[in-house]
Amino acid sequence: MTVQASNLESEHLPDPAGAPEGEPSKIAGKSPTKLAMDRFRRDKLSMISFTVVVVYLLVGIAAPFLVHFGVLDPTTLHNQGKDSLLDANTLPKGAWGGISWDHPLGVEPGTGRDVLSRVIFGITFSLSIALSATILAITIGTVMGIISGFSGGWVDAIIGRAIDLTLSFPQTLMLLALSSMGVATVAEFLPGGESDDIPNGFYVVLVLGLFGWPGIARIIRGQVLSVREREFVDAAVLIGASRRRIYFKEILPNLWAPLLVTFTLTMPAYISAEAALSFLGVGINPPTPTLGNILRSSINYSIGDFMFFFTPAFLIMVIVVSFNLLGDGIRDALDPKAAR
Amino acid sequence: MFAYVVRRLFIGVILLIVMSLVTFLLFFLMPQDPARVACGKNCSIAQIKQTEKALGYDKPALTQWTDFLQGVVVGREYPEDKSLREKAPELISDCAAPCLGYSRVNQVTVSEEIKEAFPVSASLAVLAFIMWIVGGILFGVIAAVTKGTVVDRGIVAISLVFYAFPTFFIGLFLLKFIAIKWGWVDVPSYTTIAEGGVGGWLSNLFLPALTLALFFMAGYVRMTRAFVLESMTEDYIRTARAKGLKRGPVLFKHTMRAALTPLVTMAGLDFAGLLGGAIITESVFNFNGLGKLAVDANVSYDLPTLIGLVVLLGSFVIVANIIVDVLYAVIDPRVRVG
Amino acid sequence: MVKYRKRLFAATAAIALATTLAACGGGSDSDGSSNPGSSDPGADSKAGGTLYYYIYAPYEHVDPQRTYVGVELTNFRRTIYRSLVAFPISEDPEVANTPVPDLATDTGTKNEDATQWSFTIKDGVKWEDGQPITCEDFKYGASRVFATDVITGGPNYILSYLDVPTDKSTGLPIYTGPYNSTPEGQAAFDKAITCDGNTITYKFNKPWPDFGLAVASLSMMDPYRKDKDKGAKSNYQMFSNGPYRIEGSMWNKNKGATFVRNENYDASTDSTDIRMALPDKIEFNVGQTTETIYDQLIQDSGDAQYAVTSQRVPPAYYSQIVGDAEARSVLVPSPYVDYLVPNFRRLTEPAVREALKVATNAEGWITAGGGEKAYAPAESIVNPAVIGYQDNPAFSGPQAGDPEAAKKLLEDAGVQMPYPIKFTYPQSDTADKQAAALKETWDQAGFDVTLDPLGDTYYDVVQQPDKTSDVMWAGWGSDWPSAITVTPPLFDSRPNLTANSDGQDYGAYKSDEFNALVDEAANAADVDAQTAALQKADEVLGKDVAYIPLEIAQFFFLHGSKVTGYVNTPASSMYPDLGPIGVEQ
Amino acid sequence: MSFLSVRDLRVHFPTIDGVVKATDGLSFDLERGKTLGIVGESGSGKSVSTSAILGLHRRTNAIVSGEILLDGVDLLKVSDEDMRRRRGREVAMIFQDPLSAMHPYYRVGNQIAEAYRVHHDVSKKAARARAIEMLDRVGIPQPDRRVDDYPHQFSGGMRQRAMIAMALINNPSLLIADEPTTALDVTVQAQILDLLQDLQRDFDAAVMIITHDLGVVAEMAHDVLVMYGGRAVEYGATKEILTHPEMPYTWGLLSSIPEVDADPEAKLVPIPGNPPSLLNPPSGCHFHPRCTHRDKVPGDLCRTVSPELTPGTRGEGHLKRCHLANPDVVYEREVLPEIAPDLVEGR
Repeated sequence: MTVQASNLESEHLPDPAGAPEGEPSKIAGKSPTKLAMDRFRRDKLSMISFTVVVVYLLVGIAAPFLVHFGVLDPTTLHNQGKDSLLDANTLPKGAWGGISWDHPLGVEPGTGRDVLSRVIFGITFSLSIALSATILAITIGTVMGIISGFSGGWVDAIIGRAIDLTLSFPQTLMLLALSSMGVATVAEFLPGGESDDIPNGFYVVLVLGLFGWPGIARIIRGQVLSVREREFVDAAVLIGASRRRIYFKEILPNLWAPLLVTFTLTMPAYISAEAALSFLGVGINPPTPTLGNILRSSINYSIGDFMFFFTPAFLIMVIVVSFNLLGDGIRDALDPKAAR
Repeated sequence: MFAYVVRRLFIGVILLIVMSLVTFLLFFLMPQDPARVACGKNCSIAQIKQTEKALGYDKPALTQWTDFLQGVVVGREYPEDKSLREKAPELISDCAAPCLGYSRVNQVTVSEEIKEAFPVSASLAVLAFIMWIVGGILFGVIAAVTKGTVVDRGIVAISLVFYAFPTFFIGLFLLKFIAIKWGWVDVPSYTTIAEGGVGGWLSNLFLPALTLALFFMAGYVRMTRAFVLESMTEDYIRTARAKGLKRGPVLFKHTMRAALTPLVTMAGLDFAGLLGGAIITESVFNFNGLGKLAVDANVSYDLPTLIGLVVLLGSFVIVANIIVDVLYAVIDPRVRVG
Repeated sequence: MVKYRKRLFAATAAIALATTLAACGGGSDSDGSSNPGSSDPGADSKAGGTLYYYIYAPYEHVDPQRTYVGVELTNFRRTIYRSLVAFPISEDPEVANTPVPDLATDTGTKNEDATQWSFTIKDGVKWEDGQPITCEDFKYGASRVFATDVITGGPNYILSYLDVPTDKSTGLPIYTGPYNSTPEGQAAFDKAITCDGNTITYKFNKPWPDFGLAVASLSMMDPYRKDKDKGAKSNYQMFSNGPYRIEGSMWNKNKGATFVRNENYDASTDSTDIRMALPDKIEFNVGQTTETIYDQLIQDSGDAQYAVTSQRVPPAYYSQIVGDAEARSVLVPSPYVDYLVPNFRRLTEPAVREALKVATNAEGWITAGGGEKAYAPAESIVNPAVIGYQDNPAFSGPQAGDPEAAKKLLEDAGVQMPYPIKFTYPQSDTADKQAAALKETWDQAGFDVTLDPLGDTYYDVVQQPDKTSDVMWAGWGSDWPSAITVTPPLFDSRPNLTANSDGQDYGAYKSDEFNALVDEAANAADVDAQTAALQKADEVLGKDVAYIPLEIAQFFFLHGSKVTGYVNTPASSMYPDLGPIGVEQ
Repeated sequence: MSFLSVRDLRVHFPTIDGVVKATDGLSFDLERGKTLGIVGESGSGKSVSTSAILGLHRRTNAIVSGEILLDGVDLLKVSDEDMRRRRGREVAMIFQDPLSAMHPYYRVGNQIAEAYRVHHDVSKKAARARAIEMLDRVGIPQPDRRVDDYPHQFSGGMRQRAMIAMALINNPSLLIADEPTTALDVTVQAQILDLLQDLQRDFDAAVMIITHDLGVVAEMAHDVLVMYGGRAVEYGATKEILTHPEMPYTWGLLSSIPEVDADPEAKLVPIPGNPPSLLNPPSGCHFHPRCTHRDKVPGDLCRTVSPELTPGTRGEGHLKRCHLANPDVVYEREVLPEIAPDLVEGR
């Protein structure tokens, strides 16, 4: 799960042999951001993956409303009486998992619920978890990275040890082992109403975030070390700006590029993580659908109902690939020397 | 070098001690009662108390931690309850140093559990490691030298797709279709070399190792490709070409040697992590390695086993870090350790 | 057969439902036709060969005093562990539920009020090392149950039945087992169980008319050799007195074990009614997933041809059980019942409970769980296989749920609608779908249902008095075929409800009327009087909606083509009975 | 026909932002035993041009056109394999920043010997002996011991000597030295330059020396070529160019050189502005946005019309690319008084 994030540092590639010595980015009249956006727009693969990501995000945002207004129906069963969409073995009637005009991706074995509605609603929750965990990890990582990079000395050393310590823990094992107690503990602090979706989801977010920050902190620390050598930080120190002000007002704006790339590469890792944890029984449970728990319920249907087996995994694959390509594309656009 | 390794080991030991402390605190300071969970459904309050005492959970977390550390250093005896030990010496289990604890659930020392499960995880890790390193570097180099072509894009895209499908999906897919539906290989079930010879050992490991390798390979393809491309731009590669060296030596002697360093770091840490058990793959293929042991221990709430595993896996990572740093010094003469 | 409950607690919840149900009794229509050999077990069976037994979830214990799971008890009873009496191999429930002598010369003699039982041990019965089985071995076995800090997990009925005084401070007997008892405790125990030559006598503090059934069903009263006892460390040790012994003396939790012939077993001391011991070897293969097991059984190649399993066919595989595979399948009802428990602390209004019952869509639940190959409708919490079963009139009729009628009940009761309820159940992929089916009609009836799936600590949560669940799932099977091990342990508020726990009375049901009937049954010195009292008690439960039955799990099994004498009997909790099974060579 | 004759050399890089014209129409000649200095700021296309001569742009996305005639053979037309054989043997290169130009993981001697073994079928031992000999030749003390050192164990000057040894081990006829002294301190610079001169005499090689330091040019080069924005802007004999520069950019270069022995009254005048973009170069004369003399040219000529490289007021031997009609007058009246005249004459 960490593969992508650690690639960050390494893929900042200068141009191949014999590139011009000049800095082509210094083109009069265009800001670096504008230039990056131009470059990004010209890259077909990036634009496709960007579109896919946007579609997922829009679908994720729209799903609760679509469900509310009855366009999507992830809950109604079609498994009884003469309207049943299932055969005697409780598998969908008809080929390809019971695909029909009403159910474009077929229906779920056992219940006859609409698969399309469930996966779309699942995207909402999967993306919410991945997004929250990413934001948490990036927030902790950025704060730690900035403090570490700017302070140096013993503060840097302590944060460095904390990073070592965190990285030494077997992450998946801890996530698993702490889950039953961890969820109950979270539930005590978070009055989640009747359902335990919130504690379950929050636990995953919390633990992913708490184990995910060290890599980000290292990247940010490196960036801070290079940014802090630049004049404007000296200037800020000279005019007597407070430390906190320097950290967040002066340095943060210069970190948005690496943070954006980190973000787009952490999201897919956490979408995968949600699925993997669901397989191990950690995370949000049905009836609230997530891509992970739909996939878990479908994995035994490889032969019985291939369509149902394949759909959720394919949707996870598409969004993970798209986010990764998007991350690559953004990085290349921001840093034109980076190799594709 | 020796002094450096000793110092790093020393720091590593301290890190492990802190790690075990954090683990104990995490498990015992949460507002949940592990004894209640361990005792089960029918337990009366009296029985819960008894369980607590039998498992040693009645002691403060810190005392349990120091007992644990003591056990690691000098070993210890079970059961915890002294009166029970004195009255019924036949119940005593000796747990020699380094004692990682005693599993009530399985009635063996954690070390024995690990001894049984480790070869499975290690076999899997080694084979998967070889597969993904060879595959990752090979395809990464091919992609780098064909940069921008269909071959390059194809390699990167396919490896990314394998990475992006959830591991357990890939594993199940291989199992259900390759092994069961099409019957190209037998359904894997771990066989030791002693039982099935090298051939049997390998053929049973093939699918799970492939599952892991496919997951890791994507990262290595991309990394190798990036590092090769990066080091191709180094001045010394230009020098090598300016000397009139052929492409082969330039690529394999000069470029790869430089690209190797970051790969070694990552490979070392990934391998160490995998040595500690592939939780999902072992579950999918039902291999009784450390990962499956962890899952089972979690289900039966076997805290000593879980804690022992956390510490063991942590030590793998710490040792791997030291080995990687030493390897660094071997690969890169500029690095002077110590 | 308490396995059901134990398994759900211990196994990964995701697989629990699909894997652990048990069954019972009276044969089934598909059974005889698909398995011609079963009517006369062993007719064409010969000794020899290797039988494979595929198991998914690891056995937590194989120590006789700690084993409490139906299928494990019967597997070992047929192969390794003999006891005073045993159930015979038979598909006829009446025959199957009547114990026959095993290590004892007869089925025991009891005194007038059934507070004292005596058995005489046969001559010539031996342990696997050739030493004779003595009365002291039986007494030692029973003593181990009292070491509740070491011998955990097993049934402990004798703690409350055996005539040993109780320590007021702990609530436990003053005898604390063979490892660290006080002299007073030891003396009290020595008085409760006495040996006179080969005759063992048990003294109880209340009547135990069906003690013989308990001995045959559970292995808590099995003999145990003191010199082999290493306390908790003996959990996976098996010391045989049956036709097989374990290779290597230890059961491997995650792999299983191989049983081979026990040279010191004398078949003349035994009866082929109990065990035929046909295969030369039985290999217990633990840990493959249900799906993997069925992948192999459907293919029927290699070892799988000689295999049986205690795993049910998962619904995803139903479509593959056709043709040859269908001929190798059996579908029999299990001895377990799944039911819902309304929480009486929260649903205090009888009309609300009634409405809940009326709206419950048990049919939808059954379909979502796999349909008729997975479940049959239930009309009582008592399984039909239990002696003296009768339908509970409160639960007869169609079971698809009637939201309209339920809505009317709620409206008439004048409660605020939608009425919020939380349904708590142990999480599994199947259970999630089933719960969704219940939610649909409940919601239509005017409830506002929140689903609350729980992980491995399920029972821990629903036992807590301050739980916020309004309805809970539960499953139960009798420990021996008597309703005395069904409704009293589940609904008698007196032993269950304490300050810290609701015990097994998850709904905190409290009824003096019911309790009085339980007392009547418990103090009945003969089984018929007991049964009559319990039937009345069940009607009280139905009237109060103390539970809502969901279904009787069906056992849908497949076995290899070279397996002979395959039969599912009440004695084996409707799992494959190892007594008559053999393999073709 | 000169020994090396470059005609209208263009090196263009297509990038996603457009075509970068790193070198855009470069021509010059060089004889054996002579030294050509190429001067310019970073990004003026110096290094790219020399890399093109070595054929290092082959198999990259660079588009190279024009002619590079070495001893009558057009290096742009020979096969890849032919070019590879010439590299290091006929044409050798000394790179700037020897620390990064030498492979950090291999021993110095190893790297030098490798250069020899590529072109000579000799044993490792013989190649090593040859490497030691070359190290000795370039003045490394105890060469038989230092041959087994790694580059980072050498001092900056020693590394540059080792680079020179590596370049000269095959006795090349054309030696290209890319900023050979940039990374070194002044005393070491002088030693290295002396060494280069000695060796050039011994080997009778044609030498191209690329630098942004006119001082180096003054000491080493017979001819000098000033580059700006990928083009030659002034070309002629060294003494001629340094004493009578006719292009405002060259004046800027002269005035921005700090010299320890310079007239203390002299002003150090940096050239205002940044080097031009090679992607979107300024219209007309590439230098016009930074040129302080462009108002002396009538009309909008500097902005609209690109000047040709033509002989100036001092005849065929001195080419310049500038619209100024009377650069000699401007130089003497306005520029020279600003910078001490002894800067040029003192050398």
